[in-house]
Amino acid sequence: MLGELLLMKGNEAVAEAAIRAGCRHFFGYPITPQNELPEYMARRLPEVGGVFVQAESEVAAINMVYGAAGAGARVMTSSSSPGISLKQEGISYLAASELPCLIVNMMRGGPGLGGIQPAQSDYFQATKGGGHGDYHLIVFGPESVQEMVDLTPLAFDLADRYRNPAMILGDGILGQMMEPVELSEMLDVQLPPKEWATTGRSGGRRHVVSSLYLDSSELEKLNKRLQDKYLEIMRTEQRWESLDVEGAEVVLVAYGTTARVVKSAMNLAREEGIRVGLIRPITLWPFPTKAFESLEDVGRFLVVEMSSGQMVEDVRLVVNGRWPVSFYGRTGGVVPDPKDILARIRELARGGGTR
Amino acid sequence: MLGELLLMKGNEAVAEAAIRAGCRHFFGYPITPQNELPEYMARRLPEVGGVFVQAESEVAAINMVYGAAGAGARVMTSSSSPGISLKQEGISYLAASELPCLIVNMMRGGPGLGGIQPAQSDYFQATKGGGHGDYHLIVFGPESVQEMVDLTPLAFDLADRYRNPAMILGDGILGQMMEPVELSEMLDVQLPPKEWATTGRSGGRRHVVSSLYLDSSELEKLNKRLQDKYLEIMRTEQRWESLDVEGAEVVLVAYGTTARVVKSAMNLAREEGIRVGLIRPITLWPFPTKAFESLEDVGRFLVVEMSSGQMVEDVRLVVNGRWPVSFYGRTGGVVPDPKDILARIRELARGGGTR
Amino acid sequence: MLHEILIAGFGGQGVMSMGMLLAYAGMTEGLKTSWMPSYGPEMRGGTANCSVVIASDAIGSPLVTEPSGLVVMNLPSLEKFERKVKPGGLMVINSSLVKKKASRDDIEVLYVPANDIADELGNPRVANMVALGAFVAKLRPVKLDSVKASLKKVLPERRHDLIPLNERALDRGAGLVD
Amino acid sequence: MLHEILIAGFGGQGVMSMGMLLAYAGMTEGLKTSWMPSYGPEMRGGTANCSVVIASDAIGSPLVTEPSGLVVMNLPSLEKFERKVKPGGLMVINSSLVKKKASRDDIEVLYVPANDIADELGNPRVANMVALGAFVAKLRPVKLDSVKASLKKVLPERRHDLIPLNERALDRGAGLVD
Amino acid sequence: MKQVFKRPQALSDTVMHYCPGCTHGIVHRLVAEAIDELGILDRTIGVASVGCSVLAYEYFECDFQEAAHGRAPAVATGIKRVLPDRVVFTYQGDGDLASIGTAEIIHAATRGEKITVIFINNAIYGMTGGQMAPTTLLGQKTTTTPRGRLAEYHGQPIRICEMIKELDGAAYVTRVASNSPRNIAVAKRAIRKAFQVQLLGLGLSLVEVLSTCPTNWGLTPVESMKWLEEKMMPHYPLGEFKSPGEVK
Amino acid sequence: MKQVFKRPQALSDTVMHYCPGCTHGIVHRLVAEAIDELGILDRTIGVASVGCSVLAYEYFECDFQEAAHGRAPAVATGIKRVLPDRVVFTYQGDGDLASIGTAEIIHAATRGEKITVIFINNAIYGMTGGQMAPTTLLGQKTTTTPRGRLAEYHGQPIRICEMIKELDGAAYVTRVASNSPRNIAVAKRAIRKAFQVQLLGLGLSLVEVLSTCPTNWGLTPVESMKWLEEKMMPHYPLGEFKSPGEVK
Amino acid sequence: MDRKVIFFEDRCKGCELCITVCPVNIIYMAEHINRQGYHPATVTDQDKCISCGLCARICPDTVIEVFREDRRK
Amino acid sequence: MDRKVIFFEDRCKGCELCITVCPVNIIYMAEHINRQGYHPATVTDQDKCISCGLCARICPDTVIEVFREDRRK
Ligand SMILES: Cc1ncc(C[n+]2csc(CCOP(=O)(O)OP(=O)(O)O)c2C)c(N)n1
Ligand SMILES: Cc1ncc(C[n+]2csc(CCOP(=O)(O)OP(=O)(O)O)c2C)c(N)n1
Ligand code: SF4
Ligand code: SF4
Ligand code: SF4
Ligand code: SF4
Ligand code: SF4
Ligand code: SF4
Ligand SMILES: [Mg+2]
Ligand SMILES: [Mg+2]
Repeated sequence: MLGELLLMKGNEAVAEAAIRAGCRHFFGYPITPQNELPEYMARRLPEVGGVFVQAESEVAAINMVYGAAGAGARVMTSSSSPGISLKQEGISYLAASELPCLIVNMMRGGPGLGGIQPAQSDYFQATKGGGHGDYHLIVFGPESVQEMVDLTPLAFDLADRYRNPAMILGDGILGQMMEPVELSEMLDVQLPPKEWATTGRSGGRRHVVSSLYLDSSELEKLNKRLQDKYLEIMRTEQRWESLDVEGAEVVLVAYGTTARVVKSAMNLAREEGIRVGLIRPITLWPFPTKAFESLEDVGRFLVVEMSSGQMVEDVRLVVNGRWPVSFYGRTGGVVPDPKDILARIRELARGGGTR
Repeated sequence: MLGELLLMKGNEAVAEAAIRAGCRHFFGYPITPQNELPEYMARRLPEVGGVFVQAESEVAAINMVYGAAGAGARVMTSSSSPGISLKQEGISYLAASELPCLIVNMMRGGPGLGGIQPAQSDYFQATKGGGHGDYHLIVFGPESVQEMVDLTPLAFDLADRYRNPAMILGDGILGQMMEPVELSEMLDVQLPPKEWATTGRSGGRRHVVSSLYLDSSELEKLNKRLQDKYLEIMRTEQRWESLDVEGAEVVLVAYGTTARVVKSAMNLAREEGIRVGLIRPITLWPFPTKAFESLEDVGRFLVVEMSSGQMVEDVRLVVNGRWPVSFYGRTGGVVPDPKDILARIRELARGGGTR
Repeated sequence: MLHEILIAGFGGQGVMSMGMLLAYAGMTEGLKTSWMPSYGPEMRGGTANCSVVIASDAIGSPLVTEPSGLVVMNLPSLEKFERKVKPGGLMVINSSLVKKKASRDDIEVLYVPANDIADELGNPRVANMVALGAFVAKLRPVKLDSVKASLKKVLPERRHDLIPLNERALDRGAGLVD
Repeated sequence: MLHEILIAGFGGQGVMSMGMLLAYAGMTEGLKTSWMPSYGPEMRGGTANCSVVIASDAIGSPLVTEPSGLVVMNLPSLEKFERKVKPGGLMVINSSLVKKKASRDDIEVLYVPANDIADELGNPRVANMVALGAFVAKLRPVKLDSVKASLKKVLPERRHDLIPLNERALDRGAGLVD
Repeated sequence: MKQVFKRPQALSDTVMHYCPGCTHGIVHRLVAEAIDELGILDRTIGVASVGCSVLAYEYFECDFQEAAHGRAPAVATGIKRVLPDRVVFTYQGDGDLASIGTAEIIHAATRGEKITVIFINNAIYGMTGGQMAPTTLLGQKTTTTPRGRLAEYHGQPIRICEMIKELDGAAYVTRVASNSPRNIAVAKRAIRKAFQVQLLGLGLSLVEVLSTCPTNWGLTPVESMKWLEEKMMPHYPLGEFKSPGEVK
Repeated sequence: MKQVFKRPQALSDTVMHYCPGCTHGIVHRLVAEAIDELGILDRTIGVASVGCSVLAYEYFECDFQEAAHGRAPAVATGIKRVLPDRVVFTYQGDGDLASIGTAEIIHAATRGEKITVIFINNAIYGMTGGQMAPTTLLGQKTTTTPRGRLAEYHGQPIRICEMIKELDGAAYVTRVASNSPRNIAVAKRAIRKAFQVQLLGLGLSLVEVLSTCPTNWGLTPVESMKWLEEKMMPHYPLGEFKSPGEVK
Repeated sequence: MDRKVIFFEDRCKGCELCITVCPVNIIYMAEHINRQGYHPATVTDQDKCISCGLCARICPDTVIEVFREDRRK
Repeated sequence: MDRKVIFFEDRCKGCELCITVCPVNIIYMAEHINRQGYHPATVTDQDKCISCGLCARICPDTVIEVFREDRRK
């Protein structure tokens, strides 16, 4: 298969990529704009000896994922914004019990029932923890169907390596669009041994999956272990794309679908002679602070999101006052227009010196 | 009643304060450490013509609150961390439909099932939006039973004024402890007229409560309206306590239970001749940025939380690199010890100049 | 090179596969290409449309709001999208169903009696191919042959017997363009 | 002035109301005061305890981890909390149930045969008041009279007939302290 | 000339967004007729659910709240407990009521909430494009049962009335169909009766209406009515499962 | 001397944290005995729920997962769908199963998940300190029904077996009690049978065990057993509600 | 003579359900297309109509109103 | 003679359930307190025990083991 280009919908491409990465169990509940993902799984999984279960709700689905992950399976679920909100308790449990799995959120406009068009307003929820307690998911923000496909096996692998749930944070456009995509071959995935899994006293030892620690000092120990792990992930797993950053008058920061539009805007800006750069986070958590830390000669930052301003806080945190940071966002399913972004770039390039 | 001191449990005091502020409807589900709150309501509400419903789950409870708030009632619910996670979808709906209500979270140690001892690790969830979409609750972080009681009517009033859900973010200690408390008299609360409420075509006009906007530009309009409201709240409703901040070598930042402990530590530090100050946010959202903005002569900041570090991000955001910001946290139900905080203060006072 | 194409019509008119054929053809020609449907319940009983972008460089948003090429298969689509076409762009109108004329004079307009020609060909369902043939022949975002070659990838297996007919329809459409 | 008091025992021994009486008495004397129970299922079948802080200034954490005054009503509580008492602090031991002696010599220890005295008074349930009387008489965080006055606030209505008995128990305890 | 059939006043005159032949429209009208006949328009509050009928609030003239997916009975509980003298009804699909909202309907019934539930069973998720519902029939193909629903793999279709009738707080439980003028007339009486049960404060009333989804069934509206009768009715027998003596 | 009664091997020898006389301990032992007798210790995975039995995983010798409140049947579904040849059971209280977890148990039964559910009905929330459960009896005082449960205000106690038996995927549904040696012996057979039903792949098996909570009922253990018999049994009749022919 | 059955044809979605229930078979789908893009149902043989109302009862889009000659006149 | 019924008394929580079911009424609560702080159940009249096992069956804390004389001997 390798090498052949296919024209696939994002939702279906992720599903196929997951299957090729060895995922054989999917638990989900329908919601637009990600329905093609479970539907693809419903068709394909039985063909490869896997199991698809349409759960009675998102709450049930995430807890099925918990059970399956605890039993050692490579397992995933997917949903979109309101459905992901319902999963927050379960996600906190998965993180606390250190169970690997993949959660896909094809974001749509919120809050509330909102709409079904693309948005990026669940960034806080995904990266800061929408559930209770101190925990983190490993969150990816792909910008294309191809990247989504490439990140899927990586997400599973990192989830296993760190025993931590991973999330792909897409949106309605990434889920619904078709693009040429190259899939890896069906991997004969040898999952890493999961000695901790509850498979029925394997090796004669019994195993327990739990996140209950009635003793505060025990619970603090769990939290320390988790925080150490998160530090390690922050050190090791940051991923991003940097384009023409040094010397840029305006450095744009954007992820996912928005990054594509920003790239169009940058082309327009370059035509006008404005020096623009881009930092495109690929991992949203860990946020790619390294992309910012060694910067010297930049003018200012412009963060663009399909939200009222969420990732911009992480940019401000890492920039820490060294340069001005501006924000431009559209909400509710409206995709920013490159020309509008260009207008912001122009203003900033005019207004701002190198500092 | 006014003027009489009572010794009351935090959970019960909030309940009584809510009733005196005109709350007549409570929907909740048991969870430690806040059970005395619904139990008090179960006893008291029928006596004052109100209604207590033990819902089948936290999900049902928050949606009952939605219905009751939409029908114009002054209504509340309470829970603790895992239960609050389950409410996230409903909270996003309440915010999107601009329904006033009060949500109490007596936080306990997480993530997952965790433990039942006090914690502050749901700060992100409460202030950044644990649910999907761009929204904010008005979040209060009281430090004592008395303050919790005083903030309860305010929370209801602001919720009504801004048509926005409000939250009291307490913890196991604030819920379980008894302290002397002075309650206001039973108010004959005249709720502000709620013309938008669905009470059966009142005034001959029909009313609809909904957060569905299939058209992106309509949904963007809702988001703009919400953001404008949030800006207004940020401008008008910041509340905090500042103590000896100007000239301090170390300015502590802490809220809730932790702030009490920090005050003990500050007494110890003063005895050693260290100049210490405190900024204690009372509103967590809007975060009291004004408390920081005009500062001149301070050395550095030390944020103390019962978490792995959440509010510290808001401090870093407002400080924006002007001064160093350090963090000290305990997790899992462990309450920081004043002596350990003192040790941090000493280190920082020794290490840091005025900048 | 950058073609931003919008194809719009009623639900059953086959506008989605018109777009997919273009995208597929672009891909086989080594171009960057994307296809994006309108989605969700608002489609119910209303108009359906899809965006196709074919470009030599990386594609920004796959959502086309100001098309350089527009195909309208029914009247509501004309009313909704005509004013959005880029000046100098192309609009193909299915004149069998759309009796109204274009009101813009800063764009190129091609009237294609797609349903009539499809009826002539013996199957009203290939009206979309007639319109697509004309559109491709005029705008040349991809080669007509690439579109034909894409038929067997885009049409479901059970429709493959109709490929010759579809090819004829594409040709008839293309034939309208001198 | 700062008293950090811990009172610990079995579930049914009335340790919670001992603490509440202290807190209430402190309040009536115009002092800052707080009461905090151990809570949750870990209490089940185990020990229960409560923290009381009585102070002239604002109270930091209401949780007492290093008490200046400790009352232990049973053996497990002695084993768990003795070592946490501040040097120079006071520990009252219910010597009716706790046969072990204290092992610290840097604190003051008072042995009170609380259950025996309660039995003498005709009701084993007032052992807690005997111990509390002794504790208050020795440490003097509040006046014994304030404690007595608090009885009717802290005891549930249906127990108010027992107030005289409770007062006698408090006095008997206090009487043990010269 | 005397008008023997006219648009009920409780129905707005907006053209509904439902697909051609979708019976959601019929049931909307029946609910509106019942509201008209009982004269309760000014004191009725509807609760729309998430499903194709999410926009129901556009089609009725009474007050409405739009509830989160599955939570309409909880929302209705909130309203009714605040306004006990108003009439509150929910309008829910089979995904909404029988899947994600299972706990909410069962506990509203257990509590005996004095609300009326109109339950549209069309054996599929209409709005999201035709996935399996808990009520999907064995063998029925949907986008998530591409080979047809299998008892062994997906379980068997759930019968809501049969289950809800076991709950003491449910006062009136009935199943009707929307497939013929005769059945529609029966459905109409059932809906009115359900409101009457609420007005008398007898407990929760639930009317399950067997309905069609021509679009996702892949059938014409006319074929759909036949399919409803031939396939659905055998598994979902019509009739009153529970009825209080007080209301005829 | 021949040993006629000994601690089952599937039970760990940790002293359980339950209150004196709490029947959770009895039921734990019965489950362990069934596991021993069927020889399935090495391939059994238990799912503990949130309630007093949250620490059940400390008391059994088999693998265990601790599920979120109410979600044990979903967790069990996840495990069983991954490991279809293992034996999976949940152990849930009445708050867990009959309140917050209503949707999960009903849909596990609807799907016919091949799992076994041990359902402890003690008519109260034990762990959180005695609040009303959906199974709390009319008139029963709890911390959230301080004047006793009222049908009009709180609804009537829910009968789970009667409801679950209506679901086609439920293969074995029975109610037993833990209040006397005789009933305990019946309970033991029911639990073993429930596992056998699972081993034969017949569908979901559920054993409801009427149990006590002396602490929150405010009764001695001995009084509690009497209360169970006199108050609970009339509302919750014992017996098999559904049983497959295959297993005796 | 007045019309006994009125079709508000712009509301019609052409589902044809009314046709299947008319006992006298007088409803048919018009050739033209209405505002929504459907062939609307229609009746021209008004006098054959027996005012039974079945068409209106089954119509999902409240397209139809039915009248009956007032007997008392 | 060997004991027919053994109480592992440190496990006992003194609930007294066993007492209520013993058909020969030989179980009683000991005076002393066990490690957990309860008066444990106990039997001294071992010979009266009929090895019926009822006490063990109802004991929630698996305190009790029961033996029977081997008939075959
Ligand atoms: C929490 C949540 N999950 C999922 C969805 C997506 N969703 C919208 S409608 C629907 C099901 C609709 O089916 P049904 O209730 O049967 O109504 P119908 O459309 O068939 O009338 C779903 C799953 C949602 N909006 N919110
Ligand atoms: C999401 C969530 N809500 C609430 C709780 C609090 N909680 C713990 S156990 C329990 C109920 C226990 O009652 P039951 O299931 O009947 O078990 P029992 O203790 O009676 O054996 C509740 C409400 C929780 N842990 N998580
Ligand atoms: S999708 Fe189905 S249920 Fe929804 S409106 Fe269309 S026909 Fe009706
Ligand atoms: S609280 Fe009740 S259910 Fe829980 S262990 Fe004690 S007696 Fe058993
Ligand atoms: S009223 Fe009856 S007879 Fe007249 S058109 Fe309608 S169905 Fe036919
Ligand atoms: S039933 Fe109504 S919508 Fe359908 S064709 Fe007849 S008039 Fe038109
Ligand atoms: S085995 Fe039977 S006879 Fe012996 S002590 Fe136990 S209950 Fe009594
Ligand atoms: S039943 Fe068991 S725990 Fe209870 S008293 Fe008897 S031996 Fe002790
Ligand atoms: Mg449906
Ligand atoms: Mg219980």
